[in-house]
Amino acid sequence: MSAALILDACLVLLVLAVAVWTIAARETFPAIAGFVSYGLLLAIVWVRLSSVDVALTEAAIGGGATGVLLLGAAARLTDRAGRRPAGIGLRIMAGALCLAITAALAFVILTLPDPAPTLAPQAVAGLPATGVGNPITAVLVAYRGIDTLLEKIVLLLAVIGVWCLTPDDSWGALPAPWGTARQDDAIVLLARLLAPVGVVVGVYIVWVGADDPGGAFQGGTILAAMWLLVMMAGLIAPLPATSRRLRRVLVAGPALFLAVAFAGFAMSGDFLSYPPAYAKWLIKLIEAALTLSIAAMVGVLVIGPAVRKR
Amino acid sequence: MLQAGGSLLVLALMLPVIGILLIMSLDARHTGKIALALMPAGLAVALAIAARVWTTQAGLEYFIGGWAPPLGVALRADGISAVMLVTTSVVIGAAGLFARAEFRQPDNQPEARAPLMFWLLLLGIWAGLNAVFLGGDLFNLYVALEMLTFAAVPLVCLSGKAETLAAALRYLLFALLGSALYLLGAVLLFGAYGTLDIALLAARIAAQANMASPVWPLALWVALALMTVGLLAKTALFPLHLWLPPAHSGAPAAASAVLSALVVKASFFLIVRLWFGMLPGLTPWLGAQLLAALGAAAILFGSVLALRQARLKLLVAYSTVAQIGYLFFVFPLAANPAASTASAALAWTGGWMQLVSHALAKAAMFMAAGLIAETLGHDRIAGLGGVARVVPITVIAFALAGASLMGLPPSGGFVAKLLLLSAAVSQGLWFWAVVMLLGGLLAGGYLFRVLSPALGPLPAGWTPAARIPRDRQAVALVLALGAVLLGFAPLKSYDLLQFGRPAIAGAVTR
Amino acid sequence: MTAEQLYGLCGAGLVGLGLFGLITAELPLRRIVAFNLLGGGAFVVFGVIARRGAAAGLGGDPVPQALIITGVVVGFAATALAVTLVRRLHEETGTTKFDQDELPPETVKLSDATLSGGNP
Amino acid sequence: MSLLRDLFTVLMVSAGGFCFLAGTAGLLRFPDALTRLHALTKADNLGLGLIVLGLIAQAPGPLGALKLVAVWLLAQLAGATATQVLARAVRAEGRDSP
Repeated sequence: MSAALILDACLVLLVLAVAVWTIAARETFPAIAGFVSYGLLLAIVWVRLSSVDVALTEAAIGGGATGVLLLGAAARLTDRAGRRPAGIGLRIMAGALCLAITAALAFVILTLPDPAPTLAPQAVAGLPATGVGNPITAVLVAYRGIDTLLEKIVLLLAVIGVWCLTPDDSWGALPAPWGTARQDDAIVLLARLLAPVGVVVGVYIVWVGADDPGGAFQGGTILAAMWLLVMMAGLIAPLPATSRRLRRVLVAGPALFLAVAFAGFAMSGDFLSYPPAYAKWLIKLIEAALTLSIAAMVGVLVIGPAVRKR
Repeated sequence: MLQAGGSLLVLALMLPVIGILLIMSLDARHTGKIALALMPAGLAVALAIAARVWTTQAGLEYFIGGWAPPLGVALRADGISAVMLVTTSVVIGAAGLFARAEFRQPDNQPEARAPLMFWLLLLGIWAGLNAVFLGGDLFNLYVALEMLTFAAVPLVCLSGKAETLAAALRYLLFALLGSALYLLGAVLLFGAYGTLDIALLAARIAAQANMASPVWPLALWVALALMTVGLLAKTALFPLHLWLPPAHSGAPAAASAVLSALVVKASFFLIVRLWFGMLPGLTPWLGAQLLAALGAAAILFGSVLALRQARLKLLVAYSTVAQIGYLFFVFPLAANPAASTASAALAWTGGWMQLVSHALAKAAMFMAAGLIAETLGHDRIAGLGGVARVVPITVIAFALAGASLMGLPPSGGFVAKLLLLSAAVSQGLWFWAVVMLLGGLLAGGYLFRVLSPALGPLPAGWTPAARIPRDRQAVALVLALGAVLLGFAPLKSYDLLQFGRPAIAGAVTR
Repeated sequence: MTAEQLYGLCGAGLVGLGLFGLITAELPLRRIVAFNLLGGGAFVVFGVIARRGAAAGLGGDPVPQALIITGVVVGFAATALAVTLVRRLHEETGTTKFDQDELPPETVKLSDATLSGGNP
Repeated sequence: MSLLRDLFTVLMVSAGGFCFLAGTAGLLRFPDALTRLHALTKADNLGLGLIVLGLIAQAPGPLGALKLVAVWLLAQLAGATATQVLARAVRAEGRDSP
């Protein structure tokens, strides 16, 4: 057993231990704290699996944005688990079922075909037609661009769904928790110092994403975090669901993507195809617009809807 | 197969998406108009696709961006996709007409929440459905399923009442569990076969099955089991139906119609794609019988619970639980290795007829139930007395839709059940036939419970809680008539369902 | 045992744990957390499959890697919707618990149902 | 030369790791919230600094080294603010003494 494998084994055990804690902890808050560290540990797992792009996403979303969402909810909910958890019979049955599924999965994973099938050579071979150097970006925006386009619609529907949960009498009101947050000069200072740096980092991650790890989603999430930070500091007000400006930013990325996709019919014969001469620039343009929309979407999803006036 | 007809597929997928983007960026007073304007366009595209499938007698296929699978994503339309696309645009269009007055933005007032959300989510459901019916790639289909979930769940709690919020949350948790299991299965298939494209997977699985060595790879069966269970949770097949009745009965009537008529069918459609399309001729017989057994349990259990409901909308929702059960007879009857090709084809046609006629009938029924509840101000079955005198068209629509659900001749439901029944009898699977007959009787029972008081006298001193405009009643009536008239469709037209159909049962070399 | 197999087993274990939590947890918020664990496990399995497909000078097959990114994003959107729903439910009712197996309250007895056809 | 550089990195990173360990021990063992925060931040800032210092020796170029320093600075900033906010919250809730 090599040293690297021992380290891998330690990491796996740690991840599993944190996962057990997250499920088993009695109180919700520590369980969610466990989940945040689970997200960060997974980011390391992704680096070990040679997926730096995924690691960036996982750190930004799994540990970051999802963690903020869950912690925010846990802080507000007053529910406690009952004295007696789910019935012992149910737990035993669920446990047996889950154990069986894990065992089946483990067996399948250990007996996957060797050599493994791979699309890597084809993905690399297609790169010149797209003009980008990062094959993951090529998959996301070119080969399987339709997934990315529909995924943006999924995000948009999630935003709509979250807004839909506004009580009728509060439609058009500001989302509460960020609007009324107590001003704290430490946070104000952090926002003033960090936000400009964060914006630069976010844009940088999108820019290099064409050729190196990074991309619209990772960069967009950082921008969203900066937006949330300056709102938390009270430096700018949040935008209500009725804000036309906000809606246009939300729609800009998907709309441009769709427009370029349809233009593909005229320019190079197929929906979502790029003429090779402009491919790189078109893709950068789409990524830039998507970044803005993603930042707005993630921000809105984390802030949540306006709550009932009291 | 050509790229040429493919632009139609792209259009079918993108029309609702364009609608969402337009509504989000334009002023609120255009909301309903944009959505309603897109609906005839969508119907035209769906009909054009069906016409192409009909004339070419084969499926349409389009490689997005010109990237062929396994690297790219394919859209495909065969006979059943075409039928589902047309059904979808009819039901969505009817729901739009039905909801037009209810979800109108108030004039000269600030934008209201519910109308804006309703139209956006309705278009979201439409986009998700079309993506499911056209998708040729397992991961693309995962995204499509999520579109459907994210649009359907907020519709359930559009009113914001506490009980609908709980129903929506339960629905969401079931749906998320379903998607996670589905995704896990897709991941395993990619690991084993190196592609997510259903047609390529079918070819590779078949090639492997013809080899001597490991014929039944575990990866395939684990993946199939995970995906099927996940999709069953979304289809609400017994015993995973718990979320359906509160969710479908709590939504606004137009939304319930779409949820019950179409959304649960999308995941059923995917199960068929997997069991027949991905495993041509390899459909596991025991698994197919198990699915049918669950379907039979759903019919009996759902019908009995429908019989016991005190509220009309819940009764209609439990009837959906029961009617979904019939669909699952397709698996043993169309994949029976012992059956003749003709018998298998009968069962196949019967299953899809059941799906389409139930879609029309159930949409009509939920609309009628919604209108009855509006007139009376409640939907307690005990208090339905004489409602037929107030909204006769609505009650006629309810009765016609009910006739199709029961399987009374000459309705579409009758033809569907007859085809399934005769396939079951000819294949010697008579116990499924008995369940079907029993289900029809029980359906008669629960519909009688509604219609009998509705046709009775009005209580003295009764005043309506709301006036119901004729055009809304007409929408329900037209849908119900559609379900009935489906029974008159010329036999030749059923061939559409067979075009591009994967080789099943009789064609298997065994 | 190779590193890929090790992480593959890790993914399988996470799936089981997440599923267990999703089925047995009492509070909806905990179920949402469990759903995220489950999703994480599924993505790790996918990541292992990507890693096994390393070729053409890449550390892994870029197609599954890109799909994982899409999947993580969709999972986040699902979490956001679910959390908002839980918060609104809590705001309206003061609790987020709902009985999983409870049937809708107003049901009538079968014997009454068949008799109550007439107007009461 | 390369050996010397590697040795430096190993020493620095190990020392940094030790600081983290000490900080965590403080987090677990100290009696109340404020002292725990104190232990954690002191040890972690130093620990991260040492690790970054050790890694700078391995950085591919001046730009890489600069990025590492930026990471350290950002972590300092975030850590300092978080501690400040936490400490205020503790005081506001009146839990600053055991």
